[in-house]
Amino acid sequence: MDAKEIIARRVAREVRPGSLVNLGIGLPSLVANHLPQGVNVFFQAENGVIGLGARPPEGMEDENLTDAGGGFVTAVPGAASIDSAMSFGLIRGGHLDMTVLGGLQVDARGYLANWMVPGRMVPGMGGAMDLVAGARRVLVAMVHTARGESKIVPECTLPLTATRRVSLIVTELAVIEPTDAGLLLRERGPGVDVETIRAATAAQLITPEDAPEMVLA
Amino acid sequence: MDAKEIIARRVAREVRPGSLVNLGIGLPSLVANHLPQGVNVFFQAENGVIGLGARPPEGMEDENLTDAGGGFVTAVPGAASIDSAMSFGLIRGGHLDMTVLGGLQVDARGYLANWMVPGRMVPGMGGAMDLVAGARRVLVAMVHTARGESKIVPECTLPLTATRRVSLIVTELAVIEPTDAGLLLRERGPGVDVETIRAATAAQLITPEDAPEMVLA
Amino acid sequence: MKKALKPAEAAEMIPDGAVLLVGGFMGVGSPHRLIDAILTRGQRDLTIVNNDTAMPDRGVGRLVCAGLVSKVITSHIGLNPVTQQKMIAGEIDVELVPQGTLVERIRAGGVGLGGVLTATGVGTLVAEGKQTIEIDGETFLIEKPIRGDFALLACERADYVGNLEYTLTAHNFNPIMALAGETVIAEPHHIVPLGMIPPDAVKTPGVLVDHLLERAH
Amino acid sequence: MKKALKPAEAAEMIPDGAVLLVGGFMGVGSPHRLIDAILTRGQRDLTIVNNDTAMPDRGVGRLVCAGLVSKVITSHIGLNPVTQQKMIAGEIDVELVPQGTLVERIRAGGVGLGGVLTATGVGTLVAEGKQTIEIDGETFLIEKPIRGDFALLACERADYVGNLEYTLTAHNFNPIMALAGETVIAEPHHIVPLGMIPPDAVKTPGVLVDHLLERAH
Repeated sequence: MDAKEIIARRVAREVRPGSLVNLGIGLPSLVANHLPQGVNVFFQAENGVIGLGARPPEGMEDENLTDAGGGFVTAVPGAASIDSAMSFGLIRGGHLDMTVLGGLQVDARGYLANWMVPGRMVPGMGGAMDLVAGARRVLVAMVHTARGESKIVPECTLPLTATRRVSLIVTELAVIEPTDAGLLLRERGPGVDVETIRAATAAQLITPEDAPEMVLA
Repeated sequence: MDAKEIIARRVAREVRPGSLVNLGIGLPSLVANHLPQGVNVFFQAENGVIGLGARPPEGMEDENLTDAGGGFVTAVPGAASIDSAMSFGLIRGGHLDMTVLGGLQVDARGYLANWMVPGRMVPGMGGAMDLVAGARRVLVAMVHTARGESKIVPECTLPLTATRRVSLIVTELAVIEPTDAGLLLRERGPGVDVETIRAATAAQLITPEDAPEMVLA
Repeated sequence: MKKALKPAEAAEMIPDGAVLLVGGFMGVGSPHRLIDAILTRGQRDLTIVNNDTAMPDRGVGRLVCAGLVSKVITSHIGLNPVTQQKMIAGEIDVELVPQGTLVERIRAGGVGLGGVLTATGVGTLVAEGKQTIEIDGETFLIEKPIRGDFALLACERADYVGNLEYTLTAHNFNPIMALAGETVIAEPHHIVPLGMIPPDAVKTPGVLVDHLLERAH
Repeated sequence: MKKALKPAEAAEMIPDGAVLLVGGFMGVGSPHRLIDAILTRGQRDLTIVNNDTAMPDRGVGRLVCAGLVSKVITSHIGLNPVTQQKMIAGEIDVELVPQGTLVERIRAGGVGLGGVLTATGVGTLVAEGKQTIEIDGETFLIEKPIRGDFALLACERADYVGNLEYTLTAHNFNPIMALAGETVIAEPHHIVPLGMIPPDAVKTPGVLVDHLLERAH
């Protein structure tokens, strides 16, 4: 199983029945593939649909029904189309139960950086700053290291997305919860020991002896 | 012809084809009866309809289609139903071409008082403050005097509706425009001379020799 | 999916002292069966946020007359003399708010904005005790957000996800209040099976609605 | 009633240096025939306000690539490398705005609010040079309203009054931009006779729309 699949399957277990969830593009979007059948979740795409469905069969795409990445989607029964003011009203008004976002760095304060690398990559924040500021739970789904360097750092060196502590960080090596006391190791990745996690993490980590191995969906 | 009819018929001539107009309840609502046939005007009621039509025939009332006073109305072809946020978005955003409001007092600055008499009558401002702050043109339609006292005063003694100068004051005696220089007599009422207007007006009035008699719709 | 409640079950949820956002404009678009149920149960010390206090025998006016209400936040009390009598007698606290400001304050509460910057009310009694701010040479009042413990809405149609449609002048404050109640209860005229309301017709997405009232019998 | 314009007639109205609010999210819900006509006419020095700069061969991305644009106000440029190249080369000025803040700034411009008080962006690069305000212990950025000389919209259906309907994820910024353009031009897929769009289905009332584009042939 590759790192991304581990992450997606672990995040899928955080999705609560009856909730409204926004999945970022890329890795976070994989989460939808691992939900239990029949779980009653509404996915929001910030471009204006509540009740996002799977990709349509070939030839049944509609140019006016896409996700936030521009890909063709369907809508489930009970879906609603909304404009951007309502879409971000839901996000910023605390009506979104959970957002799953990718990350470039998360630091010991639980602050996320995920929208630019100065001088190298400036895509813009899109809806990320609103999502982190407004969603009830903010999950960061990302691989633990990039080019051999830890993405979990003492203090973000990249521009912050928000100064609000994220709820949970899920990587292929660990589930980590930012707390008042610092970053708390909640779970170990499949077959991963605490030493491996410590070695791959630049930030200080609180590591209870009995952190269990993660259960995947 | 009574005072109210003179006022309504004079105000009707201010209504421009193709415009969006809000008529207050009471005297201002009479203006709709005096528009030329076929003039393409949309009336807005602030409770949420654009394209307000006449009172429905007996037995054809709908409990969900009323004006801001709660009276049954119809909707013209091309009407739109909107919520209160859109309704006041139009008013406050400068999209309403004209509002016609009743008045308790207007003063030499052109400021209107029309929402309360302390200790005696406190109905609340409803939409009046928004209308005066936001409409492109604010017309005050009122009788010139009340209980023998001028309603056009040096400075309002009643609580102000806004600190924005109204566009035009129409009474049965005169059409008066508030300007930088003060209140300017634009027109005389039918058969009314300048001396009569001066005598009935507590505020100072600029009275050009050649102020014409008003033309009624 | 939401199970439809009986009016008494819905009223049971509301404690004494609750802040209720109640849709309706002069009773048009108000949740009349919910109001009946509250009258039956007889909660005390309620705060009512509504465009107006309707009439003594209509809409939220009935709650005021029954003595269940200790505070109203509203734009107009002119057609309910009982509200005025109770206000003068010191039995009820009345906060008068311009109609456009009221709807924007509720929207701000619902979409997570810190307040509303408006020109409406500047220089009037409404501005007393409020902070103002100058932006690009213009003065604006800072008006605070409003939220409710409950939003009690009327609507034309709902499906069992909670998607809502409104009609004509019965929209008014309902779609905005749907954003700003901690618990949102909608009273539909009709409830239709899932998939019957097209996504483009949905004005309040079901994710905002906690409970539906069963249809009238 | 509005006469439908040919694309070239519409493009003719837009001068060099104009600020254009353009609907669309990754080109979905953008007025493609209007964009074609602007490309043909070749205005210079345009400012484009859009959710994103789409892709080089799509939506407003084509205007950027053709060198007609000197400034963009947008939340995302990540999928149009040409915008990024021109930004780095100093050929285009890019103001990056969080998506929810962008839509609220345009709404504020359209409904006459003095600005937007938002938690989004507090403590990030977005806050640089901006005033903040503390309300009830929380810090908010004061974000300025945005208006355009023109709003260029796409919609599904229009009638000849200018009432507009949108569909699915092609709503996005269109209904909000309709409020904030000095001149509003809508490009409908269909134009239907007056009375064919029920009042409850209207999302942009015709009073906001100055011109319709004729249907595609």
